[in-house]
Amino acid sequence: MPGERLDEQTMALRAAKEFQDGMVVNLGVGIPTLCGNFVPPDKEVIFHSENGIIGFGPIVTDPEEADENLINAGVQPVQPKPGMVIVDHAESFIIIRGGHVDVTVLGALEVSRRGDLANYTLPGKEVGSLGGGQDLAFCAKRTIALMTHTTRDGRPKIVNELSSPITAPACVDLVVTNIAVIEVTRRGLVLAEMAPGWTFEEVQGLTEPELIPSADLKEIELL
Amino acid sequence: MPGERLDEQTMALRAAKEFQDGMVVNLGVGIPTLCGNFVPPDKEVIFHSENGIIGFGPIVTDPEEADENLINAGVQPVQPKPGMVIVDHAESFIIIRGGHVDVTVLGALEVSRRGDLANYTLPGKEVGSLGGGQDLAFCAKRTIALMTHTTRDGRPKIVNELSSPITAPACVDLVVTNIAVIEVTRRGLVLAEMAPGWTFEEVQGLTEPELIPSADLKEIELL
Amino acid sequence: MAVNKIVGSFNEAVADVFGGAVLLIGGFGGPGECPSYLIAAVARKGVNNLTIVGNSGGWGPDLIEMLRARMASVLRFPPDWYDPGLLVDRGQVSKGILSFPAAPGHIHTPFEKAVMAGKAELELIGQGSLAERMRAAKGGIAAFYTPVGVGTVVAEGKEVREFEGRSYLLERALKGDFSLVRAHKADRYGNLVYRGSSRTMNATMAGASSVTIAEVDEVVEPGALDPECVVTPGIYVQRVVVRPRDPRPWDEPT
Amino acid sequence: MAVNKIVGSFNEAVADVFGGAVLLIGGFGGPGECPSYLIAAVARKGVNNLTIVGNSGGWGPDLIEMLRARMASVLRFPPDWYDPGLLVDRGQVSKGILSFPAAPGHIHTPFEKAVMAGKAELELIGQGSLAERMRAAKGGIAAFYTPVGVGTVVAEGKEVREFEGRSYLLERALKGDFSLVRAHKADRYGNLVYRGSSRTMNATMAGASSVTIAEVDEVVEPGALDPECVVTPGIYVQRVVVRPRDPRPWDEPT
Repeated sequence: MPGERLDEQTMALRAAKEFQDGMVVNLGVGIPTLCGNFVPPDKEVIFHSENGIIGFGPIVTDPEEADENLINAGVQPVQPKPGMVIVDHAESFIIIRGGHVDVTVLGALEVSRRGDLANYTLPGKEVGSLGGGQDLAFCAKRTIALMTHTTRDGRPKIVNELSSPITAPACVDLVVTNIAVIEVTRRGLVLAEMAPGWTFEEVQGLTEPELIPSADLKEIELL
Repeated sequence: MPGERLDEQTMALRAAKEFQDGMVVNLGVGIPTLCGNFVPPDKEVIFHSENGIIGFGPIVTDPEEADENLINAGVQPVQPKPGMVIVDHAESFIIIRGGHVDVTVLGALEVSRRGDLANYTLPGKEVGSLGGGQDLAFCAKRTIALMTHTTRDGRPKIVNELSSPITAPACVDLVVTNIAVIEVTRRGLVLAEMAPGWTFEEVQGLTEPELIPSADLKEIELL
Repeated sequence: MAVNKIVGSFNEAVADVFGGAVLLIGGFGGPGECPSYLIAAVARKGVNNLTIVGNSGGWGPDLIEMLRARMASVLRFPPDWYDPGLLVDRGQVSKGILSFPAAPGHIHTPFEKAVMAGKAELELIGQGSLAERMRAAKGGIAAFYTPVGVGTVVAEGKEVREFEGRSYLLERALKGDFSLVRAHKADRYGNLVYRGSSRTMNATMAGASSVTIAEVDEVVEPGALDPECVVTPGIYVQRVVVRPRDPRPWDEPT
Repeated sequence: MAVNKIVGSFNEAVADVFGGAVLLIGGFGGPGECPSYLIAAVARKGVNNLTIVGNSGGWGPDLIEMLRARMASVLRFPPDWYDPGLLVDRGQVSKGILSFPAAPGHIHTPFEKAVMAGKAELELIGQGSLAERMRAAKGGIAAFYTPVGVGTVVAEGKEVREFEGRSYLLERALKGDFSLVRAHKADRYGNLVYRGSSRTMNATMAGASSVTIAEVDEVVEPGALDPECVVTPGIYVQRVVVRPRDPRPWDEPT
């Protein structure tokens, strides 16, 4: 029996370990947003949101404190923070497309062995929404895909070739799932970390492309 | 004997008669700058300067009142004015190049019969300065060339073909000189107004291309 | 005469919006960013065959009511949030050039339904190229090369070209007939400031159409806006109209 | 650790400026717009073969002194106005990509003299394309089509293409190794505001180089700058250095 699968909070915590001091970080909607809660206390990170707010504070949970004109790209109200800046949409994407975002964490439907990303359609939906995710995937210095390892019916989401429409080719640098951390390298997909209780074979069994065990393969550090 | 030639102030006064209420106006360095003093009192004009100040007030003449950080593109200190706006250089030229400037008044070395403009070099100088004049000449809705009718040694500055390097082709709509007002039309150069005491033949004698007398040819209205 | 771009009513502000027009409509997706009353006035006018350009094609009144209830514990919606979905719902829209036409999850936006019913055409474009294409129109740039979208759905029918070993897509300027934008304060010159994150698409769209119309909370005297802090120079704005003090139903003349 | 982009000295701020570097240098031509002390520090460093990008190639110390006297009845010059002409005068510049290299009238700027002496190469470019080329570099745009310059000196060697019956020139992104900019206030994140018309080229250049260094009058606490009024987000700025309280000669270490 393999171990437990990580919950969303723990997945976000693991992804947030990638943030280095002073980095400009953009979090996609969904689970990636949760990464904002797990910035290591000894680090300061500048959050950028597609709609043009930069350096904002935590998400507001009390509607009494929410400002409809201070929301992130996921339409969540956020707190102002000293040093925050507001820019318009064009400038916000000059920042993204000029390579000024250090890390983006994006949700994913599928990631291929080359790091191709599919995330702008929903299965069964005719119309997709690119939003700003394609810009981030093409232009951020580093892209982390944060997703469950398999679909609800158990099929691998890390695949040889995408079956869903592609958002951006060869853009994913790191995949963080609810059972593994996988680096996309020129040699192929390197399994770097596994959730507690999982074996290489078990993770491989839920992953379509062949995984290369890292020389340093270890259990995901939680906290 | 022809009449007097107009002085610079009077030339500027005549050019400023072209400004309509609410127009966005950019004045080139030199004589064109003087147009700012002659906006008809019943009209409000928005002055735009290449360095990104918009809607500024009159030129400051007392160094006690001058602010080194409120200057126009000719490095003249100007007064602030309610409704003034500061933008950066890129935005300032989005305004120019997007056709949002209604009229520009530019100095000229030469204007051709097609309205080609030459004004970015100085005779005898190896290196020229385009500044923002080329952008204005290409993109303003209307370009007025404001210049003396002839060179210091009496040669026509309105010519069949430019002898100086071209700033912009077929951009000049109206030429205001110290003896005439000439419209650049598809039919050719139409002499619309002459300084007091001048005849059609006298103006034609100082102009290389053939002039067409306007059906409405009249004396330049001063004041 | 003093320059004065303030017009007296929303009906007057949109009087020349014509059937078949291309409308750039501000907002991103939140409840406080839309030019609600301008959209409502276009809905009342009933012009059809519109192309709408923006981030999303809107939620429309029904989904806004559903979201209002669902989001109540997080964010209160103003009662007068009318978005481009109103125009789509009423069958006035035949094309959308949009980044976020489809709702996340299993609800369908009015625009999704219109596409599925064959009533509207979608040109899908990412937010970055959408913004930059509108700015290009504002600034007389015919087209530009961006790496974003090469090898994906947005590249269909577009030129791809290499610069220094990387592939770029040629994206064309996108000019509207009318930009409908929401701002916070204006003066009679049309200078605009926004409030917080509502600046986003609104400021980008101002100036990118033949006519820009701004819906504002308040008109102030010239000089009341700090020249260093004005976001949209009045040069880009042709008309300004003030929102009603008290919320009004969308179908009531304003 | 808290983000802190403030560095202690001008010498430190330009320590990695290398021979052959492309420098985008802010200012337009007035006495209060130049990153004077950054320019002075590069002059003291003595690196050569620089490409300077900006509106003008500067007046240089001698012409500044002449203009100071001539303009005294109009505008007082600060004693510590050092402009790119200082670098040209000292033979550190081998190329200029400039809009206004030549002085009006019959004086010659240091850059004009360098061109005439065959010591420097000029790429003449109008202010609009100059600004837009730098912004393109800032935003990952490889190139864009502008109508400005078709059929003139700036079109030499550049592609011309028709869009909807009008001719356009392909202009390429212009990225610097270092942007040297002058701003008014900064916070430790590198957020910048400017003073009046000194914003011009400075704000356009911030972010358009691998490294942007801002020379500021004052550093303030985070939160002291209004988020709505920050012109340059700190994301674009790598280093901030504060101008000395009292004017210093250019050749004195700062």
